[in-house]
Amino acid sequence: MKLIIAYIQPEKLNAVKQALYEKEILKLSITNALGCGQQGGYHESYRGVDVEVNLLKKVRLEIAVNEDYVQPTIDAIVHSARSGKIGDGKIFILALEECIRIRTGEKGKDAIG
Amino acid sequence: MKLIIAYIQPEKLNAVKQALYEKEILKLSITNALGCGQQGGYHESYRGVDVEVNLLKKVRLEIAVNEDYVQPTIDAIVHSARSGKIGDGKIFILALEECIRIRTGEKGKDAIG
Amino acid sequence: MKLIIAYIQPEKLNAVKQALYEKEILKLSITNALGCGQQGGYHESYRGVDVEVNLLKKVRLEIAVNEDYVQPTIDAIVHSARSGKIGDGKIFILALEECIRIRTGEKGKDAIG
Amino acid sequence: MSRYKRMGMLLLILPLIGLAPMAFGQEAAADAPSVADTAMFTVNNTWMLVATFLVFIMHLGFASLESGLTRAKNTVNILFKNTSIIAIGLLTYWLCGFNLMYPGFEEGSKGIFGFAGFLLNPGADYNPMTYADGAYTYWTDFLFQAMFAATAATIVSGAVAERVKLSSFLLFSIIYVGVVYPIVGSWKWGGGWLDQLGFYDFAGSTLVHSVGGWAALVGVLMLGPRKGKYVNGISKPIMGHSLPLAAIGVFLLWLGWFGFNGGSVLSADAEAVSFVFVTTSMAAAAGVAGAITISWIVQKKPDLSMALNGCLAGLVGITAGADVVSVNESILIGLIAGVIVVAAVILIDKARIDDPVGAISVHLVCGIWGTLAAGIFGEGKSVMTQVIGIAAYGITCVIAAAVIFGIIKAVMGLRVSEDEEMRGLDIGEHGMEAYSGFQIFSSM
Amino acid sequence: MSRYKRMGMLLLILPLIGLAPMAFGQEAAADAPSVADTAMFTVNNTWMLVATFLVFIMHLGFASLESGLTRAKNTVNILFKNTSIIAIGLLTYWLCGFNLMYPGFEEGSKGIFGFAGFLLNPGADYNPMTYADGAYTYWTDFLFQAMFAATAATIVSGAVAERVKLSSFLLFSIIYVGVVYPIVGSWKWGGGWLDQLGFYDFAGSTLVHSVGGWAALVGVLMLGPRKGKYVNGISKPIMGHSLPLAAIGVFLLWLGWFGFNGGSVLSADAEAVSFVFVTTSMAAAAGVAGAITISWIVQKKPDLSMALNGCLAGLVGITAGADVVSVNESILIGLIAGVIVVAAVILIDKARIDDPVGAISVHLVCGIWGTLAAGIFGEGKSVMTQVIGIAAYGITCVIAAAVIFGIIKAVMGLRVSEDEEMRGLDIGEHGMEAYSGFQIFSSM
Amino acid sequence: MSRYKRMGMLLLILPLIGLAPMAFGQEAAADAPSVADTAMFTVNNTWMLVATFLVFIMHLGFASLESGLTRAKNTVNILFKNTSIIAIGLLTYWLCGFNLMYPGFEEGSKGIFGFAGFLLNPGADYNPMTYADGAYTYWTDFLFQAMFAATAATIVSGAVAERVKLSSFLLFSIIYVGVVYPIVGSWKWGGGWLDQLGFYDFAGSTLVHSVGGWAALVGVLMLGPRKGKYVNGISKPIMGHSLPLAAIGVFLLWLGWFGFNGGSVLSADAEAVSFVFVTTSMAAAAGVAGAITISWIVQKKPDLSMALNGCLAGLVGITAGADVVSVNESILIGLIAGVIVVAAVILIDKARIDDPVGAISVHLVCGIWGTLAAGIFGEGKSVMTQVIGIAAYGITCVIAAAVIFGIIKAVMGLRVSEDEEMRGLDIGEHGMEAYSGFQIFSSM
Ligand SMILES: Nc1ncnc2c1ncn2[C@@H]1O[C@H](COP(=O)(O)OP(=O)(O)O)[C@@H](O)[C@H]1O
Ligand SMILES: Nc1ncnc2c1ncn2[C@@H]1O[C@H](COP(=O)(O)OP(=O)(O)O)[C@@H](O)[C@H]1O
Ligand SMILES: Nc1ncnc2c1ncn2[C@@H]1O[C@H](COP(=O)(O)OP(=O)(O)O)[C@@H](O)[C@H]1O
Repeated sequence: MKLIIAYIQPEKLNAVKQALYEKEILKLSITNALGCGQQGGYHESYRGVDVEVNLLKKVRLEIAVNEDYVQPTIDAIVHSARSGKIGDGKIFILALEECIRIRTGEKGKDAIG
Repeated sequence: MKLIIAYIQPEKLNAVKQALYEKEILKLSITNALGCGQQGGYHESYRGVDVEVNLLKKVRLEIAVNEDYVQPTIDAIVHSARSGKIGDGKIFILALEECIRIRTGEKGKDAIG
Repeated sequence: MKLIIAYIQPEKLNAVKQALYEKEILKLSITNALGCGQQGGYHESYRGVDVEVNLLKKVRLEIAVNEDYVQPTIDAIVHSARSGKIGDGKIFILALEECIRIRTGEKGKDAIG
Repeated sequence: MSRYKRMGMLLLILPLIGLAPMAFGQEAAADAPSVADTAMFTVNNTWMLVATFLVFIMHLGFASLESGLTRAKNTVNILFKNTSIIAIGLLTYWLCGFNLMYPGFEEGSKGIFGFAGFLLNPGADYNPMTYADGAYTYWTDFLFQAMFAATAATIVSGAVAERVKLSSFLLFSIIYVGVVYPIVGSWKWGGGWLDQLGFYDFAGSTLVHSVGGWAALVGVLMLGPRKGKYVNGISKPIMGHSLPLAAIGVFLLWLGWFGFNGGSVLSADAEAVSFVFVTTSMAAAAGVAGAITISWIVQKKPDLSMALNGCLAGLVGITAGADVVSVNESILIGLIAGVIVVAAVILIDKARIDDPVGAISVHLVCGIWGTLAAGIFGEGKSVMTQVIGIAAYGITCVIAAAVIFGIIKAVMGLRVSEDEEMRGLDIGEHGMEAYSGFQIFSSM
Repeated sequence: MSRYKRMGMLLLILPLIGLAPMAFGQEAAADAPSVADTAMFTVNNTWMLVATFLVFIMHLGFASLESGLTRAKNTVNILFKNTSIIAIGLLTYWLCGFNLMYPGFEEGSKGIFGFAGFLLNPGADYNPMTYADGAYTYWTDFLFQAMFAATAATIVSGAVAERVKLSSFLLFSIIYVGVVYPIVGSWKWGGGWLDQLGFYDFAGSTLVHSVGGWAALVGVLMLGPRKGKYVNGISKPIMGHSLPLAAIGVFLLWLGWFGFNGGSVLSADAEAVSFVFVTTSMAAAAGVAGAITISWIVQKKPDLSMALNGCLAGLVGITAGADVVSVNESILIGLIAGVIVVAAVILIDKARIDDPVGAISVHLVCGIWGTLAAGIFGEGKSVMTQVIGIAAYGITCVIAAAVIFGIIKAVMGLRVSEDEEMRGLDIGEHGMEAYSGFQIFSSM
Repeated sequence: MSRYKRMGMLLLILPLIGLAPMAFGQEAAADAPSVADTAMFTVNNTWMLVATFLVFIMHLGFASLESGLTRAKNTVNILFKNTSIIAIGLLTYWLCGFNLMYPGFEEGSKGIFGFAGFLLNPGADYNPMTYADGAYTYWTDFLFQAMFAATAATIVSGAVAERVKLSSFLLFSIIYVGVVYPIVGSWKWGGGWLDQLGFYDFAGSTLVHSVGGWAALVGVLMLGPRKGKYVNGISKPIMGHSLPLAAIGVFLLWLGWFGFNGGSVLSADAEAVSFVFVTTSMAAAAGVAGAITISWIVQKKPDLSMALNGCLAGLVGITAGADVVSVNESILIGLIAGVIVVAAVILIDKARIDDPVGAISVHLVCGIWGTLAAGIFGEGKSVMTQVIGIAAYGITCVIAAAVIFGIIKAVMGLRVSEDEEMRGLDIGEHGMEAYSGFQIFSSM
């Protein structure tokens, strides 16, 4: 089992959800994040002072999947979140040792989906 | 050392905190999350248009524990967060390689608690 | 590759960003978190009733780095986030199996930076 | 001063303070009103219209205050209730309320119940300039009074917030505002038995605030506390989600009170209205000062929610006697109200009575205090008569509210399901969020 | 009642309801005005000034409503537009608008276009007390009318929100408010051809609300819907980010309407103003009731955004005939407006016309309804003439708006880039966030 | 026009513009006032009461503006200060302020200091209709002036926000509003030496805004900048947390200004009040236009915070001469004020003076500009005398504020601890959050 963490542009969230849905990856968790990366940020100005905003809004996805779903998940995300512009984001993959469904107490592969 | 990630219903947070407290798991971190899972979501309607809300509010817990605390933590969460209804949430367990207490620079097992 | 998770005091964010920047760690992601730890919390009072607030505001950093950047990152964080007072926070290190840059599809070490 | 003024057959009792503003009551009936008479009439009426829109804006004040002091997940529900209440208030007052409250009790009537018929009807011989002795028109009269009516229900709204079922609450409001409020109101302002007894309530410490407050108390008791408010016998504070909204509410309420009290002079009489402006403002300021001082001492920290409640406490406290107490007395009344409200909030919470916005403390407790204060400080007023009035309203309103709430509870239920309460009434009752997109810890 | 009142040569037609308030028009020209005349004049003018500041506060109402019903990422942009619009309205009205709208058409003029010159100029023989037959001064006249002018542009602002380019919108507003609004306004209130025809629009259901609404419709059609609003033929709701802000907006608009309609009496005439207060309020209350009822039935859940729109619908609906319909009729008009607005919001969305705040439904659709209602219920009014007026304004405004928007679109573009729209206009156009520090899901 | 009007012994100088509104000053003393006289008196007084509640609502405007332009973590503190200040203003003005500001300098007095005793006392021979020559009652006089008094302290509040210790600030306010403001105020409005010299300040560009502004400057300098504002010599913007709140604040302030300036006519005189309404509004509109234009050019992006400040700048700028400049001049004054305020905000920040809300730029800099402008454009006014007045107020206020702040700093400290500042004053000073449940990046 793997835990996939992805940072994407907020405006891509719906497209990514849709793409995952089509690959039958129906479960995921989302948090708001600020990201600092290659993307330069932009300039705001407030009351005459220039602000360099280099923490940009990103959406963080967390998706626990079984091994055979790893590649489809990555493909779906890369495909739907890519605009080709700097700032499109990253995907991180971690080993997931255990997964437990709180409602039933089920464990492992069965609990993921 | 393990890193336990749990998604629970927001209204269960106090109960879970209480249950962890009783098992002497006093340290944890919490973030807001939106979850998409088996739970169907619900329908909102706004100015005459129906909205299917399938991103439901969840609370995400992150708890770093030593090996002997893993089971008590899981038990405490499952016990206190379960309502038996879809949407109760998931627990994910990851291997934690290192832990450092910023204040003292302590590392490993000592730094966790 | 490692995934470094750090919880720090919100007011230290700028200092930590600066310290990481000096070590050429330019990419990171940030979320808001509430933390429960050794730090006792404080007392609010609202309309005559005392409130014990033991969920304190923290900032959560997530930084994916290659092996040789692990120690510099830890050092930078510990150095810049430490005030010596309880509540300074923790650093957690996880093994990162894979990293993918959405924009280019690059993988592994090249995708991190 | 009573407010009975309809049917053209009753005399407007002139303000007690200052000089008599107009001596033309006699000539008003003459064929062609003079320019001077018309000017006097027009300025009186204009002031009453200004007072009317000021009282109107109090409804925005209540909406802001109540939503600010409750959780984000119930905000849509509170705003919905407040928007409905002003509509309910106006429509029921048009349907029957006005004619229940000012039935024009006949000479010798017991003054307990009267009804001048459904809908508005100025009457065949209606003459604007004699209608209220040249102080305002029939329409002004109706609307000014109608704006008051809705206030009583709004007070209940805040107290039962975060758990009451919407439809049940709306039904209660319709009956309470449409029937109970005007009938008990007629006892004093309609010229009924309490007015004849000498009971004094200038602008409604009892007739509006306590009448709302008693129903709030009954509602809260029948509903029980919010889930999570009292855990293992310990009171847990449930914080309001937006103190700026609460502060906006209080400032708007103070603004509206210039019309609430200032308009209750029932003419633009310069000396009387300006005097009432001063007593009203000074009591509010003193209420703030009193509440800040006592809460700083007791709670160790200066508590904004208490300062805001102190302001309202001072305003409610001065309402019964704003025209018959001196400026110095108004400050004393406000100061005491500010102290009382802090004590009341703490004690009512200790008694496990869960009133999210402090409506009972502000409107009922300080309403009683204000009515007593008018008896204590007002020249020629009797504390005893005030106590009789307070008791009469208390008993009647408690019974009426208990019966209405009781029947509603039996038939359709009063409270939302536990699940709905946890998730928030906004999603449960309305399927809508107040702050879409904002990340909010709804666990609180 | 038309509003032509300048040049001292036109008579103020006295309010139709109630007694004639002043019989001193003749003496006013006398050398030394009597104290009574001065008093009458002063109270009239004071009321008009109060009405002026009430209409002013509607701009805050619009700003709040529009920002509340749109997303957090476009809030700075909306507030900026609303702050600019009031400035634009006042400055263009001073530059030319006032003299375009009230050119003082000569006897025998066709009454289609006239211009009394740039800037303000009360004239050499200006006498405050004869200027408008003792109802108000030249300055009051200007400012009251100027506050109205800006309203038309504000209506457009809400409809084109979240995608229109700031500079293009500001340019459109300058031209529309500075030239189009006053010229078409002169047809009725300036004493032009529609006035001569007997067209009736008391306070602007057509002259203000529809004039704004038509431009809103054209703007929305030329801009197209917001990205993400219609996906694969399915309408996706884009929720407003702060319903408390929206509710504050609606209550402030209602407050302002006391001046909008009450001030349109153009004097403090007690009977007329108070009557207009009542019809206005009752229509608003009935609009709330109508919208709640119908939306509860259709959508199964009580929808706050519909209740708020219902309130505005009632207000827009009564505006054309507030002084010529009965109280009962005002309730009927409001009730129907409340039902209409719910239907309109749903149908307009079905037609893929993306109006984020419902401006077209509220101001255009209910503006038309209100104008018709004045014809249906108003004594001596003709539905046919009303239809002619509605059509005349519709055709002219659609053409004018299309030409202006068209040229702007061709020359500088109307819409922000897709990227900017996704990220929000606040950052794109202003480089600034409305809620700095708040964590907001900007993906929505 | 000076404002000295108490003791019945001074004549109300009639408005300079338009016709003299009332010629009955002589008869007013007669035994029975005529209906016409009473009507005139009542309308004057009613307008002054309306102006009073308009000035009152400015305090909500300030509270909203200041909290909107600062960070979420200090919001409770700001609201608390603003709620306290209005209470402090009213209570100190009642205790001594009114009688310090209008001591009724005797003939031949130097006009520097006078005191008519503690508490309110209309005097034994008080006659409402002769008190201010038939313009308003003693009570109106007191309350209108009291509402002004609190404004001065509010201005300071915004400038020292986010770091000042609550108790220290409250103590400063009590002394400054209770003693300094009324004493220096007496020099002009109380009929003191500057009035005798011919210094002109219609509604308080100097007497209110600069008096507040000077204290704000001193406070800011003694406190030093907020932590994190200037890092390694670079100015870091600290963004306000809610621009909707800031916009609400500015619109409410503009609304209040109708009373601030319009009420300063000190009667309902139709021509004068309406003229002041026009100049006030046009200056505000021009201020918006000026600030938008200049900030769009300089900063490349249209800056909402500058547009809002431009509006206030125009309003402050016109305040000194609203009744003595022409409409065209008022636009020029506003336009320049809008430009000045943008420059001032940028330069003051460059000078490392940390004023979170721009209070010094708006109230002090534009207050000075407005006072000069009254001298430049006002007929018969002298720029030289205006400069003397500005200097006199500047020197006195700076010294007074420095002494008071200095003693407070020495005795109890002025600034919260660094830790408290980082965490926010809401938790540090009040143990309460403004937006409970909302997730907010408090690192900013
Ligand atoms: N090494 C990293 N550790 C943590 N988060 C990262 C890392 N690299 C990128 N991110 C996240 O991904 C987002 C996009 O990264 P960026 O480098 O701007 O885009 P791209 O990969 O397309 O060049 C960042 O804003 C940040 O949130
Ligand atoms: N595979 C997964 N990856 C990430 N988050 C998940 C996953 N499965 C469940 N979750 C989280 O747990 C929450 C509850 O899951 P759900 O399937 O609705 O409940 P249950 O497990 O009781 O059927 C989801 O809303 C989501 O936040
Ligand atoms: N075992 C843990 N699991 C998850 N989060 C932790 C853990 N220990 C500490 N934290 C996070 O670090 C923050 C600081 O911890 P705390 O114990 O107060 O500080 P210190 O380590 O300086 O004593 C906590 O508020 C919490 O967010």
